[in-house]
Amino acid sequence: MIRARVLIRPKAGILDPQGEAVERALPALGFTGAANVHIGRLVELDVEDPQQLEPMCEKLLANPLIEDYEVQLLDAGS
Amino acid sequence: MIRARVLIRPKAGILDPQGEAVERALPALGFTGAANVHIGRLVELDVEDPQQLEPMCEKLLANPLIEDYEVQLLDAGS
Amino acid sequence: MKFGVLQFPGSCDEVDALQAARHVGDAELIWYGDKDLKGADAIIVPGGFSYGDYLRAGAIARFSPAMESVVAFANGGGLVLGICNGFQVLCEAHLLPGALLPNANRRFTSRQVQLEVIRADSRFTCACAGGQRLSIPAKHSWGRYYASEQTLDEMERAGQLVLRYAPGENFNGSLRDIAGVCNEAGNVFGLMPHPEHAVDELTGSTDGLAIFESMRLALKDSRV
Amino acid sequence: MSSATLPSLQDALALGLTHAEYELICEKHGGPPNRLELAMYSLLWSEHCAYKHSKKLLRTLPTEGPTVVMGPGENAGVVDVGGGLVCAFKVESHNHPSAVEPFQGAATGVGGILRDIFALGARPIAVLNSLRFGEPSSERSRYLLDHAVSGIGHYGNSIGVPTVGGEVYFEGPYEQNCLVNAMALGLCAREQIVRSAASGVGNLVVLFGARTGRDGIGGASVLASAEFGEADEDKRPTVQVGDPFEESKLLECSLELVAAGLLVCLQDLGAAGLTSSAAEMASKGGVGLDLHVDRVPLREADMEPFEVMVSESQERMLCVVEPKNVPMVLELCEKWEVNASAIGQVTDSGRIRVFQAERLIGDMPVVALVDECPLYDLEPAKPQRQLYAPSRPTLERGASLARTLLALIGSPNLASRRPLFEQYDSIVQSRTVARPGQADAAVLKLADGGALAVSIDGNGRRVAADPYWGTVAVVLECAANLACVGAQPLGATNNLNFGNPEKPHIAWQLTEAVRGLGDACRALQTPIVGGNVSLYNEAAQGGPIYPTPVIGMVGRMPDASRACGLGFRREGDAIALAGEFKPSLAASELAKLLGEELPDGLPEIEIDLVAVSLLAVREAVRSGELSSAHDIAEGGLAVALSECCLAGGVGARVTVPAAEPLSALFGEAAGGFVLSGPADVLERLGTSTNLRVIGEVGGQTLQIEHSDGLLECSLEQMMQASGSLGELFP
Ligand SMILES: Nc1ncnc2c1ncn2[C@@H]1O[C@H](COP(=O)(O)OP(=O)(O)O)[C@@H](O)[C@H]1O
Ligand SMILES: [Mg+2]
Repeated sequence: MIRARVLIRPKAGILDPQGEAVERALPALGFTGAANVHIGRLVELDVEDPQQLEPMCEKLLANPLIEDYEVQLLDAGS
Repeated sequence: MIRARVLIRPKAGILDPQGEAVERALPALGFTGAANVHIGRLVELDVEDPQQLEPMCEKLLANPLIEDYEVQLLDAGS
Repeated sequence: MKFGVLQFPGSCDEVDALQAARHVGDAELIWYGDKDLKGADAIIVPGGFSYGDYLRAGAIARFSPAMESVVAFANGGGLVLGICNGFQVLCEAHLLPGALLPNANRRFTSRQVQLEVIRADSRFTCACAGGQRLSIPAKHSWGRYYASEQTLDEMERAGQLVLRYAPGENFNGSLRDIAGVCNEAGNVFGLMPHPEHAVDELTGSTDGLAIFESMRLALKDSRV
Repeated sequence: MSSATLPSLQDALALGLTHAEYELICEKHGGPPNRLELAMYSLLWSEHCAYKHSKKLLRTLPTEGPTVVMGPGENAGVVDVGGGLVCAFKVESHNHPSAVEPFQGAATGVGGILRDIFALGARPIAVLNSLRFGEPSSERSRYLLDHAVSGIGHYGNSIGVPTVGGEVYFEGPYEQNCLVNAMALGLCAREQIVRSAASGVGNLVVLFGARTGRDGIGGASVLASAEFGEADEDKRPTVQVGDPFEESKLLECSLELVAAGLLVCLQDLGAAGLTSSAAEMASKGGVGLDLHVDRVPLREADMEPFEVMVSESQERMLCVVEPKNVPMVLELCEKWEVNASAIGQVTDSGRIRVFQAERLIGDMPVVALVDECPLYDLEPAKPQRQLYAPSRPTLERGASLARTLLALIGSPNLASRRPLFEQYDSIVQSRTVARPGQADAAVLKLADGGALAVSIDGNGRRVAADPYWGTVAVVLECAANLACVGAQPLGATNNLNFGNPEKPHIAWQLTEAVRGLGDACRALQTPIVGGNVSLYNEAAQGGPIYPTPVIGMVGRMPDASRACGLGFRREGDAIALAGEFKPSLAASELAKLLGEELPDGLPEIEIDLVAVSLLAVREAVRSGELSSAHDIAEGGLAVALSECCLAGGVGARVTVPAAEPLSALFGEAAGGFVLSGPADVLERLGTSTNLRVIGEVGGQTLQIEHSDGLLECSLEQMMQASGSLGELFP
């Protein structure tokens, strides 16, 4: 088994209200100078066959119309 | 500005209903052999002071009671 | 005529859709695990939270056996109506263009909204007058309709933009105030507001009946 | 029996038992219990499960009446609604989990109360909630509110049960102890009700639903064996996370199992998990149970037996099944993708016996677990001085009446609740005739053309001023809400949220409140069929919460289409002030804005007279001749009038001749109504209750002529003021 990580982000240019809300909230908590905040999804899983990750993302984990994804292979699974 | 990434995951032992639902769905789509699926959140942002990331996670980005977080510093910001 | 209403684990509004459809015809539930559409003349993919809306609304439900049959049914010209979560499922299944994103107001929002009928000649709105206003409730957290500008232009030209939110009513941030769209062939239609919850004056309004009635009329015409 | 050494008295104390209780347990158990057994005793002998400080009081409540099918003692109360249908309903608190993690705490509160309803075989048709937080000026209170509301919405919306009503108040004494109470009601055919008593020696015990994890193990974790060590992060007791998707499958699956007649009994797993479900099931049926912890599907492999037995993992149910039906039960569970496993058997031993890998690791008499916890007498004493500090003033004394009205309309306790209830699906299931904000009670239509009406109410500040009359007023308000839509009460449920009952002044609040609850319900002939008690809501700093009895009431009306809304509807309609209304500023919302001390006592209420006006209003609404009906509550007559204007989008002109305009306009009391309709209809109604026509619907302003002049506010001004809660949901 191989541990894998998939980072899924909203595509550039698509409004990201969650990211904007976080960006707006930060200064009030005393955190200044944060910018370009974006919020996405993190999927981590063990797979037998890392080749399956790409089609898995295309078909299920991400929606390529609105999201970009990036697959990272970590060490051998837990 | 430094680009940073925060990976936020359900704490070990805390129920992760999303991960469970995805794990259950995968075999029906022809993806066998996936296990330990967990779903979390991905926050990416530019910060001036990377020291602020930790308290930012504690106060706003993550819910430390039920989530773990991991801060990664990427290259200089976009 | 007979409607088939899909039922997924986590569907919420399937019985409401069933009852609403029965105002204009027969209707029966179809279990997501069954491929048999039970001879339905039209399919409704109902609202709710199929698979808990986990991952992305509609993402998992799209792969069910019943949905496979619905895709074939739609490709053969069958009438398919997707309401709210059903709309999301139809987009995920690529039966409709575009996608639904989290509301711009970031919250689940439940509100009676005013809709404008852009196309009164579609198979889902032919019982309406052009420009007519419909008062129908909306309730969702993933209702922001998105497609690329180019796709939207094409859809507009092809007459696929069927319903829009009246000025001031678009709380979810849908591009071009889009509330409901159909596919190019005009036989698949999805909308975020819930016409099945607008079929009785006592519980709010009867404006939603027009959608079901339109489907009945469209089917009747196609049979002549 | 257990390899580890036996736990000590110290362990028992750490688990919340007293020295005497521990000794009693040893006596009843026949020797000191082992770790697993002590964990189970400590939970079943806790206040939460044993009601040791409240049971004697609860026995004084009226629980019987012609409508009652099932009173307190089962998972929920059940009343007959006619036509072969019954309604199951209950309110329950999830205060502490919500203070720790408001989103999950509130979400699992909803999930828990829903399970109590479908454990009876009833389909949940609505949920309501009652919330209390500190002042919204506090960041923590805003956080709790925002997340609790999201959590309630998340669970109810996802599971397809409409959230049709509720209430929320902000008061300093809740700053450290917020209250999150959830109420649910369900419908079922009378003969379908399932009970929770286990029976039939040799029948199997089946656990179904989510897998068991270390959720909510809480205090019991002191029993974790030494090798885990305190530093071991992963073994810490964890927050309960709700999964409404799992529960929606569990709900459909449970109802199908019941409809197929496959279950001997059914019970949800709530507080104290498997321990309390199994023990209560056995106790009610007078049987024993053998349970095998190693057959419980786990989320984490390395759980200790006591953890399995006390885990509060959500979305689980326990049932008893005849052996021949087990395959069908498992098959149905599989259809719904719900885990199920037979984990034990019904025995005639009268004992709960716990096995691990066929080895007996715990063995307790059911009676000792469930029935032998001592019940305590309270030692009430009225406090010598006021327990609660006055609120900080937010309105200056002598402000104009118009300014006062706008300040009240915009105050957190009275402002429009739209920003909250818009986050709830209130219409799924297609029964909702009156949505939140449209009428005083939620109205849910039934197949016969009639409807159920439901309301939930509480007013901690007034109960703090006078536990007896304050509680009476809450019950009357709940009934008034039902009357305004034309419904007659069928039954009530209650949640007693109080501080530490071992303190005499809290004991006094509790005793007086329960006396008021009983008296008011008796006068209205409304039996109490269930409820919940939440004690020890007290912070080291900040003291006890306001004593907060929350009442939920369900009523019946013959014709859903005649339910009145609260909003004025027609220009030219006459407006009447009806009922036995004797307003007073004592402990009122205005007194709070002015920063006044809480008074010692409230004016007495003539309950029987109020009952007469409730009846008159209800009958008038049922006649279908009124345009609107609204009871006068917080903020008094002027605020009620403004609410009628805002809900209807139309103004009004009224005259209120009274010597003291302040108390006539803003004073509060039980029993007052603002009605609108044709003048002759209102005048006729005046023969059956106290009634005065005070003005007319029309225009775009609210004008109140009083003895000192004219109060005038535009709809626009009032709308803006009432929108103040929007800011709390950024
Ligand atoms: N304040 C109360 N008034 C009337 N009945 C109550 C009250 N509090 C608890 N009860 C009854 O006591 C029984 C046990 O309550 P509880 O432990 O909350 O049940 P459950 O474990 O099913 O949630 C229930 O039947 C409940 O209705
Ligand atoms: Mg219960």
